[in-house]
Amino acid sequence: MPVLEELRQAVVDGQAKAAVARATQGLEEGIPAEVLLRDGLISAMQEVGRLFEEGEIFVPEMLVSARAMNATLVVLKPLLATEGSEARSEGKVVIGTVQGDLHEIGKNLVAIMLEGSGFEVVDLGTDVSPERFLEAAEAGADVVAMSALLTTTMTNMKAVVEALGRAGLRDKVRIIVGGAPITDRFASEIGADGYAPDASKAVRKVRELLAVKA
Amino acid sequence: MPVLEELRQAVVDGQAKAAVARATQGLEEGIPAEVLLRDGLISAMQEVGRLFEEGEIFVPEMLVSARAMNATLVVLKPLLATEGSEARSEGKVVIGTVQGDLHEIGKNLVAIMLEGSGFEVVDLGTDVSPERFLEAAEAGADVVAMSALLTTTMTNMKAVVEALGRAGLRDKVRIIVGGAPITDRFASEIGADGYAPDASKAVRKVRELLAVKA
Amino acid sequence: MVEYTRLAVDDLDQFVFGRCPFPLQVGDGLKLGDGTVYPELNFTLPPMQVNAATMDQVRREYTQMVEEACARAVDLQVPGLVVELELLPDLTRQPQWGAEVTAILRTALDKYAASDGLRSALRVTPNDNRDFVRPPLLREGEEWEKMVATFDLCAEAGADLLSIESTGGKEVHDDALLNGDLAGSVFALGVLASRDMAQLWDLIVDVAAKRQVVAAGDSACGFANTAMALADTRHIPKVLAALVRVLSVPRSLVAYERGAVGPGKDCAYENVYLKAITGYPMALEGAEAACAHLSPVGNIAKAVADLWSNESVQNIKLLGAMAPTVSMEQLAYATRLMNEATRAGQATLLRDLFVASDTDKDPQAYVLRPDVALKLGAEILAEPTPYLRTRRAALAGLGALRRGEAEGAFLLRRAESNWLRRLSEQAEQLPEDEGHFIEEMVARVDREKVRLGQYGLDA
Amino acid sequence: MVEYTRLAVDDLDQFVFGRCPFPLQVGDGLKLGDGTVYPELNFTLPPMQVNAATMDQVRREYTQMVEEACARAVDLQVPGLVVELELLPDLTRQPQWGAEVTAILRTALDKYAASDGLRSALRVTPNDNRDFVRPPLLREGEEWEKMVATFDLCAEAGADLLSIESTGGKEVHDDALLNGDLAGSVFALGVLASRDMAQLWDLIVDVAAKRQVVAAGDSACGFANTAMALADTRHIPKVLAALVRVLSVPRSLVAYERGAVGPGKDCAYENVYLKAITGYPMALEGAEAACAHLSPVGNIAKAVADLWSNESVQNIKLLGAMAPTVSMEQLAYATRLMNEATRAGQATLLRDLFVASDTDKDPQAYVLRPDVALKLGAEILAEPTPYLRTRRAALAGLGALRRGEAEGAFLLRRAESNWLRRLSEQAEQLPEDEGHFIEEMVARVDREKVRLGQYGLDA
Ligand SMILES: [Zn+2]
Ligand SMILES: [Zn+2]
Ligand SMILES: [Zn+2]
Repeated sequence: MPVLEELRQAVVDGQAKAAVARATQGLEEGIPAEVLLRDGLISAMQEVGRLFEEGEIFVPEMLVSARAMNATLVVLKPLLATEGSEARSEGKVVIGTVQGDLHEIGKNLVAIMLEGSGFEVVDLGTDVSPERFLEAAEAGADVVAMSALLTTTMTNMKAVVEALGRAGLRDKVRIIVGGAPITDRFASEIGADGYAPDASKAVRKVRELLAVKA
Repeated sequence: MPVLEELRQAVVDGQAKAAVARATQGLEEGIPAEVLLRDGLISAMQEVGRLFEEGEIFVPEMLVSARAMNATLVVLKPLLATEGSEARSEGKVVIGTVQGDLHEIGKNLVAIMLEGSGFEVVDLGTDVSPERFLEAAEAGADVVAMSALLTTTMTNMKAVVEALGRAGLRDKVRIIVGGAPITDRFASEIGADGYAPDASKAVRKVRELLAVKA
Repeated sequence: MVEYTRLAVDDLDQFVFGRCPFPLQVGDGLKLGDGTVYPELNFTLPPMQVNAATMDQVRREYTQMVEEACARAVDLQVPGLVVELELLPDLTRQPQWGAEVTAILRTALDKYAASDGLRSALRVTPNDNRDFVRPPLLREGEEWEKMVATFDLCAEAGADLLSIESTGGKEVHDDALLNGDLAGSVFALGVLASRDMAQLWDLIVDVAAKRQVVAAGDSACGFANTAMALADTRHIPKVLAALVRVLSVPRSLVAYERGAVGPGKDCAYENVYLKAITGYPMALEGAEAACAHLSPVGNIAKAVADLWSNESVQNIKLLGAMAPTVSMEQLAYATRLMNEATRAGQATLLRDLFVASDTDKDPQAYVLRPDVALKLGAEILAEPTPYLRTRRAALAGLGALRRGEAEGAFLLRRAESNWLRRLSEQAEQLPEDEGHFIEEMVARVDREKVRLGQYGLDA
Repeated sequence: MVEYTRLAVDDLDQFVFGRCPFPLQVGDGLKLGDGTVYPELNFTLPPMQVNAATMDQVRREYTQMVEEACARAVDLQVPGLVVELELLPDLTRQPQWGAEVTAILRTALDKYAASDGLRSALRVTPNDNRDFVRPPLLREGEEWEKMVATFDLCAEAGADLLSIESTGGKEVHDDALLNGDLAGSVFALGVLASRDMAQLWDLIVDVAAKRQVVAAGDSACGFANTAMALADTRHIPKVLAALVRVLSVPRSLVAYERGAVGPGKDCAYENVYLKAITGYPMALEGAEAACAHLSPVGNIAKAVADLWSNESVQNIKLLGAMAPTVSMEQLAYATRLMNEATRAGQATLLRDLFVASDTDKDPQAYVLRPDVALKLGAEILAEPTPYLRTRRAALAGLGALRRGEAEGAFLLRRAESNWLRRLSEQAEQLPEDEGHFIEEMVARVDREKVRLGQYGLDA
């Protein structure tokens, strides 16, 4: 098996040590870092995503693969052209649960899935005020993602949309929302760009929104 | 039993012939028509309303009583001072199901209960356009009452509220809405004054709204 | 015309959910009445307008509803599923829109059949728009033509079953209900509605034959469920509502006489009787349809159901999922229990628990008792015509209610007892001669509300 | 401290809905676990803010919800009713608001008791707001103080039962779940949560004693129901979620060790075990709670329920009624059926139908099987401490799941089977020595997420 394929398989299997070893070996064999990144790591994470979609693996396996990828990236990063390094990110997503809401596991899942799919994620945590969302968006974001699990906190999403509008950022970032009481219709009503009912669909939605934007 | 009490009982029992006979007798005995109206007919219909509220009788009995009252009114009306005759009406209600909606039995019930409670009712029927509601309100109404049974017709209520507004009638009439998909919240959203979940509560609500207005 | 002169099921032990004498193969290999109760899911739009400008949103809503519900049905491993599309007035008035929504559901059901082996059938129920004209025009005019076109186009677009909740006669029945007028009710159901249904169902059966789909059945919803709703709010007596249920049997039977073969419509609680009479599988609804209407028969309606329905729910979000998906799950569990009882050989025992749990609390539950339905059903069939059957339904139904009250099978408030007596007195006045009865009634109906000519009564 | 060393119910024939060894008289004369299953209704606000400006609307919403639901309960002649008020975070943070809403419900329940003889009890469940501070502060700070005040004020304002869904340890458990980390899960439940609950429940039991109300019970909702939700969307394996349910038993038992007497909280499916262990009546939820969350245990959860709940539903309009009233009706019918079975001497037969209908479709249903719960419950009690019991729950629970799979009691997809094996390997690594285990875990937990000192582990 060529080293590239071994690297890819090591990441799919979540073998961080093996992945780092194969990447190092690949570099020694003269394979460019960009190729190891693209055909080794990124390709592996796509396979992981596919396996998850098909029910062959679960989030724990995705996390192990993501850790293997990250460990390998530490080795590759210094050798990647800046450009190549940036190409690694599909976009930057600021994420958090809205003010008053502590229900974070759905939000965490979305963050995990986005990272696994190559997005840079800034996780603001729970009970995030509109001001903190705004600050993070001002520091640079393509997407702001918010979740709420309560009927009494979902209304706080609107304040974030409005704050982004007042700051003149509304054209620059896409806004996506989710959580038990949230619907498509509610998303449109508050002026968000999209809604996703679960973590996998959130990733698809973010991709879709950024494609539209681009 | 004095004739007044007999008249009252005849109306409660829905005995139209007996009621007319007792009213005629009362007039012969020199009882003023206004008294026969107030202590005979109106008092009887109040008792009918009470019996209904307590589950002792049903709508069919109310209708029979209402018919006995109406038959008696034919006798009394020519003898009533104009003022007294008008005092007979608690207010004028224009009622109908909104455009696109054929579900009328709830609306009919409200009309029956309002009439039984002394209101003048103009029943526009079913599938009533905003224009027809407006026309009827322009001809003089204290209350416009609308019903809708479908999620796809309830939105037509707003058009009526707006039409009344454009015609400058919004301050003059109270608007009340009802029907399976309707809520208090929806009533406020479209700018109606009140909502009632059933026919008895509709009468109470109309009373309440007119008291506020007065 | 099919003549029903004796019960297809007359043995109480054979009268149970999931099983009927004439199982019916429908849609994608579902065999109804062959031992399994399937969920029948119905859903409708959230508050919104339906017009050319909103049709895109309408399509999205239906797509979401059917997709999410099917996904949940697969998760819960339902043995099969019937989806019902009750077309809104606007989707019946524009037959191509109704057909389009039908096609959306068809596509989704086919997709889940292919991907997950979900077996299913699609029932389409156009709205009876004929009473948009007042008094209703039953066999002419634009509303009629559009409705006819809707049946045909929807059958072409992928419906497996055709149904309707026809309203002929309702224009007279509404007033009869509010007046507690038994003769008016009998006239509306036993004469007007029965005459209208004969013609209407000839047409539906023709369309079904042409398109090779199933002519399923009708519902006396506008009559008997209106009565149930009025009784629930204490506007009319429960005993009247219970009686109207029995009165509706001969009327709804007409669909089968003209060639319908089931499954009868969910909201037709008279299906308990129609199953015994026709032997065809029937849909029913109860506790899991509380989203659409409250009722006093939430458990007992399960007793002989072959499809178990949620009646209808808007596409709005509950905390657990969109409301149609919540209904899907509830129906899945309700039918699971019934099917488990069948598997364990305990179906009639579970049926009897369903029955006993409701029957002592309301006369409307009492008339749905399987034993009561078998008895009254046989009495009804002993008469030859819809009118005479409806008259018999009144006499026998009131007899059963009086016996039930006397035996303490249910308790009645005093006001209810009074009405049971008054209705019995009214029933005694119903003439045996249909001609005389029609003459009497024609003389007193409000001609501003009904066109008797449409029923062949004026000419 | 109450020591539970053997099952209060060890005979499968005695382990059934509506009946428990220690019936509990609560509220207005309701005797729980004495032969009747009662509905427990919960409801919450529609989409809206809660603040000083909206409190009037909040009051109107709760008034409407309780009034309409009680009216329907009377119509349907329920034998009794428990209403649960799960306080929203904002209504816990302002204890006087929580008390005000409690008083609104109290007044309505008293009114219906007086006017219609509706027997009822009111459960109030403050929100565990302690993790608004990150890492959570468990025994100090404003959130803690407000929460304590809420218990007291609500008990004073008319609560009959006090509950909570406490979250101590969840800050570690969430990550454990997503990583499929059994040791992390055992540490969170068997060490952290159990330690937190011991202190928290001492306090709740004190408040209850002072106010003469009932300290009811806790729920591992944030642990095991989170796992169920993640499994439902296929984010984690179902076998893991099934196992976490069993792991949560020793943790939730702590409430009873400290003096709680039931009825346990509706969403605690571990109540199946806790009923066997404590002999107290328990609330459960399933099909009729689909409005709040979908689940694979809709029927089986009824098997040993003493209260049957809808979990929660917003005050929004469905076609039939406001959603809480719809839930009221559905619970009324569900409990009617169970009570009818009891009356007919068929309770265990109906229980077995509930069980059989779900148990072969999901390992999460399998671990709720009454016979499985009795067996595993006994094994858990054989150990002396929460940690050792949780470890035993892991070993015995996985053993039961492996046997179940081997016997074909349920089918697992390959990915699930793999996880069953992997979890079994992880379980073998759990040390018998609690000190060693804590040492190991303390070394590897993320100190940015948890304050170990709050659990007495750092000092
Ligand atoms: Zn219907
Ligand atoms: Zn919970
Ligand atoms: Zn709960």
